[in-house]
Amino acid sequence: MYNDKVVDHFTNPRNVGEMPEADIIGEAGSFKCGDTMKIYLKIEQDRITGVKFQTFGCGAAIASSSMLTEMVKGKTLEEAQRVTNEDVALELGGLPPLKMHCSNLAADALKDAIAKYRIKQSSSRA
Amino acid sequence: MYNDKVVDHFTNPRNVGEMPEADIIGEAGSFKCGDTMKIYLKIEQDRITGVKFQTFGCGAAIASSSMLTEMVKGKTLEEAQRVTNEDVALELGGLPPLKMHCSNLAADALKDAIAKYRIKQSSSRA
Amino acid sequence: MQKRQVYLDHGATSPLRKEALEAMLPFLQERYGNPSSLHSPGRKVRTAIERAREETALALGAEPEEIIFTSGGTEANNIAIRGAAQARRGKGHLLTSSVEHHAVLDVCRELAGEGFEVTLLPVDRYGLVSPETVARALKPETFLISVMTANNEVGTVEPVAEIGALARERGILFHTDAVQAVGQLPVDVREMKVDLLSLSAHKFNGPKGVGALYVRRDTPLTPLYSGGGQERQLRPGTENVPGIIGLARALTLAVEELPEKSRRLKALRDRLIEGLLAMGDAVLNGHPSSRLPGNVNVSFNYIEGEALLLGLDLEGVAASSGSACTSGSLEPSHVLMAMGLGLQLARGSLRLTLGRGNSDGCVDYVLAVLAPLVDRLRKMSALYPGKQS
Amino acid sequence: MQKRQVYLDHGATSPLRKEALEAMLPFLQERYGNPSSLHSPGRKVRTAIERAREETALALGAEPEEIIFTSGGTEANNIAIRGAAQARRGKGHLLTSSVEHHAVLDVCRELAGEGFEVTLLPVDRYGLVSPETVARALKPETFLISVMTANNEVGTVEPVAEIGALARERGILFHTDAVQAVGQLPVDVREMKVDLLSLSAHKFNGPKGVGALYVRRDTPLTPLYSGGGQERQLRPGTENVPGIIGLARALTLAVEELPEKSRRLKALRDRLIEGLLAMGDAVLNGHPSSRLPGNVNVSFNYIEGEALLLGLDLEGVAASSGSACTSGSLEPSHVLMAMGLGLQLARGSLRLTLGRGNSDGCVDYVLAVLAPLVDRLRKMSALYPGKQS
Ligand SMILES: Cc1ncc(COP(=O)(O)O)c(C=O)c1O
Ligand SMILES: Cc1ncc(COP(=O)(O)O)c(C=O)c1O
Repeated sequence: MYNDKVVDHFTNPRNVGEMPEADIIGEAGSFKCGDTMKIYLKIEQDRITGVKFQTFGCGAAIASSSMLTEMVKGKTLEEAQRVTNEDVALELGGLPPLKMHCSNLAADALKDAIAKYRIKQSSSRA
Repeated sequence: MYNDKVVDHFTNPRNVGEMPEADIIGEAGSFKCGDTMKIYLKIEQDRITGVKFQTFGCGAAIASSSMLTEMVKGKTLEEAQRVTNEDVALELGGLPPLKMHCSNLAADALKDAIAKYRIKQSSSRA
Repeated sequence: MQKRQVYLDHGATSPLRKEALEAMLPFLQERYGNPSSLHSPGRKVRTAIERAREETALALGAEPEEIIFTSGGTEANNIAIRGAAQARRGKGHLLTSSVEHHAVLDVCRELAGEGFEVTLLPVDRYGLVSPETVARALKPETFLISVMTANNEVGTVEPVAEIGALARERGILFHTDAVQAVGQLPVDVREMKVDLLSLSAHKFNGPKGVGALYVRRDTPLTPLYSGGGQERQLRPGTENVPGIIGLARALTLAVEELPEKSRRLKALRDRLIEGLLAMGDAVLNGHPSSRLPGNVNVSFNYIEGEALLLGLDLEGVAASSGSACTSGSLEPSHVLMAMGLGLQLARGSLRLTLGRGNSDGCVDYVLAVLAPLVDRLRKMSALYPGKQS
Repeated sequence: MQKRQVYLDHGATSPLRKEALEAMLPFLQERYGNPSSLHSPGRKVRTAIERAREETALALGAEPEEIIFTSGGTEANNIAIRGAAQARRGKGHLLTSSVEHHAVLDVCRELAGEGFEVTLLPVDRYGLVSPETVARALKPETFLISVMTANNEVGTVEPVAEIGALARERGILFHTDAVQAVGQLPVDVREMKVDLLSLSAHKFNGPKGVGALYVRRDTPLTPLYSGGGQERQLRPGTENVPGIIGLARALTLAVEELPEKSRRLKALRDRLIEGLLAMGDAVLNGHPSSRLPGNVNVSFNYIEGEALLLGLDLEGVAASSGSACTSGSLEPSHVLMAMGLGLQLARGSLRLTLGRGNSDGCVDYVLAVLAPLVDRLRKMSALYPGKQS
């Protein structure tokens, strides 16, 4: 079902856990299937310097979460925002067609975090 | 499908063949399935002293023909006439249900022969 | 701890037992005649099939003429329900439970689309259909009740004999999908008062691709397929000869061994349930006592079932889940939802189904690998509030 | 002459070949997972099934997604014809030949009863359906043509590619029952321009109880059974895994060996036909050249077929007949009657179908035992006018 890379990210997910010192926390949930993800970002000068996640979801959701955190670490917010769920799936070496929707979760949570961060920034600047 | 006795009467039918010296020839045919039998009787003082048959038909038809000829040999016409297709089937140790109709042929041909013989007798007496 | 291969998915399918394979082998080799052929190689095979039919009937308390062999449980259910519906002149009302297998539920749904009235009976939190609910749902035009003998997901054993009695009293046909029950529970068609009963060989250590339908004498049933006259025209086509022979052998042995097997599985089951619930924040799904001897179904809060399943698979344990993600659909198990489980618990269900090959060692192993897995998945769960203390 | 066992009924069923059994055995033993299960024992079986699907597709010139596995030829025919009819909104017109197998003819007859218009195409004395007759029978509301690739009784090979071309041109679905053809003739779904093609494994030395239906991409087809989503929902139910593996293996080998086998069988066939006709008062049924390599069908005047069959059986020869009495019905073969044979000749037909295991010795043996049998049965026949000289 899942390739070795997906299984590896499921079994040994990178950047898993809470991050009390996070600058912002993004969330995403699939209303339909109930998957839920939290992403914690540490941001310095518009660059992601720290990232952690927590996910309730299937193997594909967990592996996608893990892979996304790896992909965006060190990226600017601009760059990170351009990461799509297809990119994540591709980087994982592919997901079963029926599981592609599970990879939305991670990209959505990240976008949520960045959006919240921008609002927070603009309100603190204002 | 057929028991050993049926198979024996099919493989080594008794009294098979024509009988040029027959006193009477009976015939029966199944209009529906096309089976046909001829029975040749030699009759002395209302008693069957000789019998032969020819049959076009399946294994059950052939075996029934053979068995019937054995059963009626030496019988009076009165007695012979009472032989039914069930008697023949019974004497053969049974026939498959779907094949019971095939045993009609022999009893019918015999009845035809006896009827013809009686007509011939009464007309020659008259 | 050494990695093992532990198969705990007997509810999905079970290994073909040696005795059944041995009985099948001659029919996969020299005894290849077509049972419809008149010649002796054919007739010998016909005899073997009719003997298998007698064995099957005997194991169920039926008469041989009441057994028709099918290509599995799905086909048996389709022939039973659609066949009974089509044998009616005009439409009518049928009722079934909301926890049936798709092979029953979907047929009923399609019949509804074709103009039949269909009542989906609710179940209680254990998945039980109550005979009173059945009785209340009946209408003058009810012609068929279909309630499964035991549920495939949560193992709940339904009160089929009571439902059968009330159907029989009223002259309503009663079908039961006994695919999960046969080989795990005593199944007697007379005691259950059923008119139609489905079974599938691969669930009781028989071969895949063969099943049977019990059709009580004089039950009106319209065949769904046309062709040769095989299986009293209810299931035409050249018979799956080795399959039928294997089914009968496996069934006969399963019934013989039932009391002993049932006792053994129940002990394993109860120990497994206890161990799972001890992990905390877990609930047992299905009835605590009116339950298949081999069925364990537990929901772990904060964890998604497919993730559990995958984690177990990596440790060599074969299991199953009512998680939506295991089926590729978005909805989790209709059975768990019908029982009133919340979405999250329904998604966190894990089904472990025990069978012939399982031992105490299997239970120990699963519990040992599952505990850290649950812990790990909980810790990474976005929903986990942290260890309650 | 020593008594032998000679199987000459490969048209009814054929022995499972060793290679197919060997391919099946792991799936009858350790590889028992359910292909729908997510765990690795299940996934491994899924992979094997999908490989079998690819092999099957390759052997027919199809794509893997175009193959669905069934429980045999009868089911494939039913799904194809009834499925296509039910996928239509409203009724319409379909046509089929008068020499089809019952699994096609009876479905069409039932559809006729349900309001579809059905044309039964006549055949010539050889059992051939002419493309012109098909063309003439078409109507604006014709949606389906079903004509078999080769006839099971008389072996006549129909001009399916021509019929396919004319159907394709007009956008009419074309189904062919290729149950007898696959493994004896080259079968390529693209060349034949078919939308639906049925086959059954036990006719080409595969296992009984498994078949396949080729469904051309985008062919509208309503499933007849509901349940799990297996086989693209067209044939739900746990797969007959060993059967599918055996089918693919047997098919692949049959296609590989086809040219050589065909040449060999044709030589045996022609020698057998010659020997039979030499017995006098006998006619060949079916087309003299457009004929299955393994099919011999001869009618002996003045003799009933079942009697021949029984006589041969007692000598160890397994054969078949179009006689009414072999089927327990009163009517002889609808195929022979449609070809215009008289009742008597139709009842005197003998079918000998050659296959892998047959050799020159078999032909010699049959001819040797048949000559005295024919002689004996003729002599006792009430219809025999005596030896013509
Ligand atoms: C309760 C129940 N009914 C029907 C079926 C279908 O049986 P099969 O897959 O053999 O067609 C199953 C098994 O999948 C089942 O558990
Ligand atoms: C032409 C033809 N179609 C269909 C069938 C039915 O196949 P099966 O018996 O495998 O269902 C047969 C064989 O009996 C056949 O010869």
